[in-house]
Amino acid sequence: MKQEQAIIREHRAFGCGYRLLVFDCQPIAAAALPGQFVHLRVPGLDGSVLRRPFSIYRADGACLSILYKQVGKGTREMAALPVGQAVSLLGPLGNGFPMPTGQAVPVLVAGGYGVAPLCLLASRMATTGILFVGGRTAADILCIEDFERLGWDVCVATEDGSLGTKGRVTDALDPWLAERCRQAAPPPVFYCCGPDGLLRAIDVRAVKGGWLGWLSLDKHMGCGVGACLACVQRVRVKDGGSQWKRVCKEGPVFEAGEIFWDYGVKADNA
Amino acid sequence: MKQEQAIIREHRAFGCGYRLLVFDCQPIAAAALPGQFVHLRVPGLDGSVLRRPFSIYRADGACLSILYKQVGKGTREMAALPVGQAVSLLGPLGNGFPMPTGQAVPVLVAGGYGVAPLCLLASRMATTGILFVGGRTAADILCIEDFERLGWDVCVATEDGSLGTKGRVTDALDPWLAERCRQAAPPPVFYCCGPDGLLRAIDVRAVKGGWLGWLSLDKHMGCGVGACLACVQRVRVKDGGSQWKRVCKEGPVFEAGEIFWDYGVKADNA
Amino acid sequence: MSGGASLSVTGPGMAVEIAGIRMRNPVMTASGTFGYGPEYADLVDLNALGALVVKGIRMEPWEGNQPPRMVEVQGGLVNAIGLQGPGVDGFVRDYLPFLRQFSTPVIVNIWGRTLEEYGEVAAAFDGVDGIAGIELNISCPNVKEGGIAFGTDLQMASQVISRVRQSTRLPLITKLSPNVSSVGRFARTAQDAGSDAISLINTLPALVIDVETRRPVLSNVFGGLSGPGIHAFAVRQVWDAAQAVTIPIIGMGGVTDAQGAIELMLAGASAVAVGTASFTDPSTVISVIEGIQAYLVRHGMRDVRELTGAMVRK
Amino acid sequence: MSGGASLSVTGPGMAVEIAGIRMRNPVMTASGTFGYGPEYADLVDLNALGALVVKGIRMEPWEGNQPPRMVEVQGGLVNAIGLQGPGVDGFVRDYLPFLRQFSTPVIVNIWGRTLEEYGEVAAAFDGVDGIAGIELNISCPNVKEGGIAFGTDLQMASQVISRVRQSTRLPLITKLSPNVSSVGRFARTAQDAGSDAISLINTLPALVIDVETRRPVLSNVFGGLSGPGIHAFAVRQVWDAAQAVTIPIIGMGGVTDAQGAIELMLAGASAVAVGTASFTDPSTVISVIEGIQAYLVRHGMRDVRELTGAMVRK
Ligand SMILES: Cc1cc2nc3c(=O)[nH]c(=O)nc-3n(C[C@H](O)[C@H](O)[C@H](O)COP(=O)(O)OP(=O)(O)OC[C@H]3O[C@@H](n4cnc5c(N)ncnc54)[C@H](O)[C@@H]3O)c2cc1C
Ligand SMILES: Cc1cc2nc3c(=O)[nH]c(=O)nc-3n(C[C@H](O)[C@H](O)[C@H](O)COP(=O)(O)OP(=O)(O)OC[C@H]3O[C@@H](n4cnc5c(N)ncnc54)[C@H](O)[C@@H]3O)c2cc1C
Ligand SMILES: Cc1cc2nc3c(=O)[nH]c(=O)nc-3n(C[C@H](O)[C@H](O)[C@H](O)COP(=O)(O)O)c2cc1C
Ligand SMILES: Cc1cc2nc3c(=O)[nH]c(=O)nc-3n(C[C@H](O)[C@H](O)[C@H](O)COP(=O)(O)O)c2cc1C
Ligand code: FES
Ligand code: FES
Repeated sequence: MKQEQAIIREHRAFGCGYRLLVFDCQPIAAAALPGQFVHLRVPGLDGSVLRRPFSIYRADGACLSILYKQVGKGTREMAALPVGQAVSLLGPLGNGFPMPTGQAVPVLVAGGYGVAPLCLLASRMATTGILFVGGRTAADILCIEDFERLGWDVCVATEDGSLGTKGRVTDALDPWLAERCRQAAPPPVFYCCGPDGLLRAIDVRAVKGGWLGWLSLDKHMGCGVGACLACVQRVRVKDGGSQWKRVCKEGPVFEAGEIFWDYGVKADNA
Repeated sequence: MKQEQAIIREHRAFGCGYRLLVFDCQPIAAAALPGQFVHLRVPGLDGSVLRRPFSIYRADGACLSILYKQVGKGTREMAALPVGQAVSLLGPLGNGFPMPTGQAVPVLVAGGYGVAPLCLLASRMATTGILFVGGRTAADILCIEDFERLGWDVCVATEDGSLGTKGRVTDALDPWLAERCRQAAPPPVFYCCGPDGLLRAIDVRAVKGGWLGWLSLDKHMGCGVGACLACVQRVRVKDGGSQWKRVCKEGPVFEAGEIFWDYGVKADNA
Repeated sequence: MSGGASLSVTGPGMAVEIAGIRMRNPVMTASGTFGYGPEYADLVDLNALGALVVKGIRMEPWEGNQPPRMVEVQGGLVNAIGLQGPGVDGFVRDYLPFLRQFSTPVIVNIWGRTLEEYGEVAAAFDGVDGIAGIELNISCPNVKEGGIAFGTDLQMASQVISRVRQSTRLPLITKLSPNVSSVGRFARTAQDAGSDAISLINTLPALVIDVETRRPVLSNVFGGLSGPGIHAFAVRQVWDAAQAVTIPIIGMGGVTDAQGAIELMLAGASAVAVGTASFTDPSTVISVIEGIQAYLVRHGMRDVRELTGAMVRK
Repeated sequence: MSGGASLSVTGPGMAVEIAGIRMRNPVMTASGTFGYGPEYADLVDLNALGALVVKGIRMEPWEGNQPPRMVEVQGGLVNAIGLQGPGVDGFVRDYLPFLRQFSTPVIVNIWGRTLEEYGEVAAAFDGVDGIAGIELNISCPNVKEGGIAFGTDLQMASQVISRVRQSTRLPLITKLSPNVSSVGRFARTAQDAGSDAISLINTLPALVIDVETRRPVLSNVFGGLSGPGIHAFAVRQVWDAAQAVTIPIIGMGGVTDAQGAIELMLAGASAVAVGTASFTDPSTVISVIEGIQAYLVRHGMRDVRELTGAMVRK
């Protein structure tokens, strides 16, 4: 984990409302593993005390990239950053995705910017696999050329049917899984990053199928390094109990089956 | 007094460490009088609640200009504003300089950015006069071509003697005044804008000579419109007493002899 | 049918009544941040405001503190104006005729250096045409009692409120000091002593030192902290007060937009005031009004009063 | 001559002694914002710190609150971590061996839900190798007394401090609640009850409401406000406390740079702590140390202790 003044080398619209930020930041780029993130101090956001976490999208040589969407004041301010500007980054943070072992076929499932860490993951895998990616319309589908270039299968689902299967990602995934089961093909290992609803859907399928799965969580963060205990997620432990884990430190990647989604939710709300 | 979203039309270094900001802002430009100022909300300065006051340097047609120096976080942030950016301005604020009447010869005395309102003043006067302007070295002397173009005499003083008289502005002014007195020339009317030390020096000379003088004060401001009572200056009133006046509203221009410089200063500090 | 149609044309109800003062909407100006009315009249339509609360007034004209009186800090500002003002007569003579031109209720913020003076000021405004109510500022030190603030001592607070209550028939809003461990007890005391409403928060005690000179920046040494940095604290104070009283609450502290105003209302306020943000942007008070209205429409609410205390506890 | 030369080489003296704890400089970490030490060890040289204050610890492990536990606001953040922690044994087992590697004094921040528990925790740390002192957090509600905070009731504050004082020979720093009208009286009470030093300010009570859902953002409903927005209030509280006591004061609240730290010292603090700013920039604590040193050189001061209480009143 390092703190670096990274210089913006490239900054542009990326399509689908996302923007690409490329930094000159050898120390973090060299250490980055897929699934890890950087904690970024938005320059000029002087009324704000917190950094903003972003998944590492690419890390080649001295360059580190992220993909981000404007959702609030920090990302709005980021959009105005000029090339050449220095930006303070902490990283690489968190634990990345474990690589698949044995015969398991990597099945990547992405929603929104969740595709960013999965790009880095695919580029670092020795094998190829398949990506399932969903969105509202064709315009929401990000980065699929990255996967195709690596020789991955890509399966798209859009809610309006403008690209790929009409429906949700799981509407594309489920028939594919059923077919593989019929063929007794090697087991899938899931890598999922996206909104909680998607993570839960994959969690359920992995646990039910007895498959391995890795889920990358999105939690609001304070320090990003494990010090403040703001980002905790309840997880199950071996003995049947549960405990807090820090998403920034023990996460953001957790194993399927581990997450205690409804911990603390009162029965009448569940 | 208006509140406008002014668009930056031009923004560049001006020399002497100053920057020129030109706005498209017809409503304020049209109403502006020399000596008035605008209260500017620095875009992006979201940790700050106060606007920043700047004298109006030019107001031609739809264009309004200011000259500013980077001194703190607001002006530092301003330096990065791109052409096309909208900036909220309140203005024109305060009372400007009264025009000279009768035979009096306008004698403008400027220190630092104090030259900015005096430029507008000179450009609006029916007569010409003389400008005394001081600085540390030749590099600190701003805007003198503006005056020369208008046919004004310009008298420079620099502390290192690199331009004009070696010494302070008053070292150039005093012999000139003495010479006029000897010649029984028409009386001067002073217009002064600069640091308190300079204002006091001119104040003393005007009062002593029995001449009219107008001094533009620089006070930290809250509202800029007379509502908060942050910017008050003690002034003498006719009956021999004194009262507060709001620099933003009844000022920034005050008459020589009016200002109670040492009001409230304990004797042992004076 | 026609009722529904007319409702959708006129939009949700924005009117509120606080302490018997009828306001066209719940958004007021905070005392000391909007002058006496004329200062912002070029920029803000005074007839659009819920109410206009003027700068603090005592019996006689008052000089206030030496400058510097204000300093910007991260997330706000610290002021020590020291309650400069024209006194009751000066206000009535110089400002009230102007204010009477508008249909917006005018609330005078009053203070005194002694119990007696508080009573006198309140009495002096009683029955004056154009005054809709009194906001009683109890955050100033009592000179007779050696400087202990009325607002941080339950018994003194009760005394001063009772005294003012006896001196006027005007609606009485007591403005509480935030510098207490249990604002609820002071709110309750204000209600018991006869206040028709309470308002909070006033500025927090603060000190800013110029490290280069090692001197305090403000000539008064100390000042009061206001602005966005204290907003989350203000929301909490309003919530605490709302648990303790049945009279309406006017919430303020760091409101910069409709969202901040709505937070205060959800926490229990029936109206809100915009203070420091008027310096940042004089149109804040208007955008807060419009923003609340838009929020009500978006959430299908028919009346702004539905917001008061409507926070849903988990 | 050689003394003068060596002084100019080594620079001004930065060491301070607080409550008998010798620190190489007066800059500490604020409890709860720097974990237990290892979290920031990659980024910050722990041997450079004046002292390391760890997150609040009670007797047993404690789960803290449900998330969400933190929300950013203008000028700061509001947190309701709820004092999650490993308990005394967990801390001694999992973190103390790591911390013993460093020469920096480690101060444990302790709390309990009852008077008795406070005493137990203090006793449990007494004599443990690697603990330089105790910071007693009295801002938590007493469960037995129905939730009244120890820190806002003079008598309860006195009781809990005395109890802890009797339970340990370690240097005792009492961390005061800022949510009182006279922090000086609490400071004095802390001194009288046997504290060796006091620290302040803790977070201010706060509430943040999500206006879209009308629910509190934090699952605990309420939280504590920290960060730059409260700094000017913190400086004032330190000044008030310094008028009331002779024991040293550790000042904190919204320090982001050396200037903010020096302000707290000029107001009366003998040391300072960096909290929220470590989240913004983990190197803040280092730049504060360096900035203080540069300030001393620039002002021709020979020792950092000259800053304490050195505000010049006009
Ligand atoms: C491990 C991780 C990886 C992420 N990777 C990416 C990425 O690759 N691309 C991308 O566009 N976004 C990513 N996000 C989400 C990103 O952090 C938020 O969109 C961003 O913080 C919003 O900041 P803001 O100031 O624009 O929003 P505001 O709503 O103004 O922010 C207010 C506060 O809420 C926090 N916040 C708001 N939304 C989120 C969110 N979804 N997750 C976490 N914190 C949030 C902010 O950090 C800030 O503290 C990631 C989040 C996490 C936790
Ligand atoms: C009537 C008037 C006209 C002015 N005209 C000009 C001009 O034409 N060109 C120019 O460069 N400057 C001018 N100034 C000064 C200018 O307002 C300050 O330089 C500017 O506010 C500094 O802002 P900052 O954020 O960079 O400094 P900071 O020191 O970070 O500001 C902190 C606070 O102090 C205030 N402040 C700091 N210095 C001054 C100052 N000298 N005067 C008033 N407030 C100050 C700021 O407004 C802000 O509220 C004028 C001031 C006044 C009162
Ligand atoms: C410059 C200034 C002057 C003030 N004067 C008064 C006053 O005269 N009487 C009063 O009760 N409150 C006064 N206040 C307090 C405000 O009315 C308000 O309670 C406080 O500023 C918090 O709101 P804000 O954060 O929106 O500014 C003043 C505040 C400021 C900033
Ligand atoms: C996330 C967080 C956790 C905290 N935990 C504790 C704690 O366990 N014990 C304690 O005494 N203070 C705790 N505090 C308060 C800080 O130590 C400090 O007093 C306060 O944050 C003000 O300083 P700051 O503005 O520099 O953050 C915590 C503060 C924050 C922001
Ligand atoms: S963000 Fe601070 S512990 Fe995870
Ligand atoms: S700046 Fe507010 S009255 Fe002058």
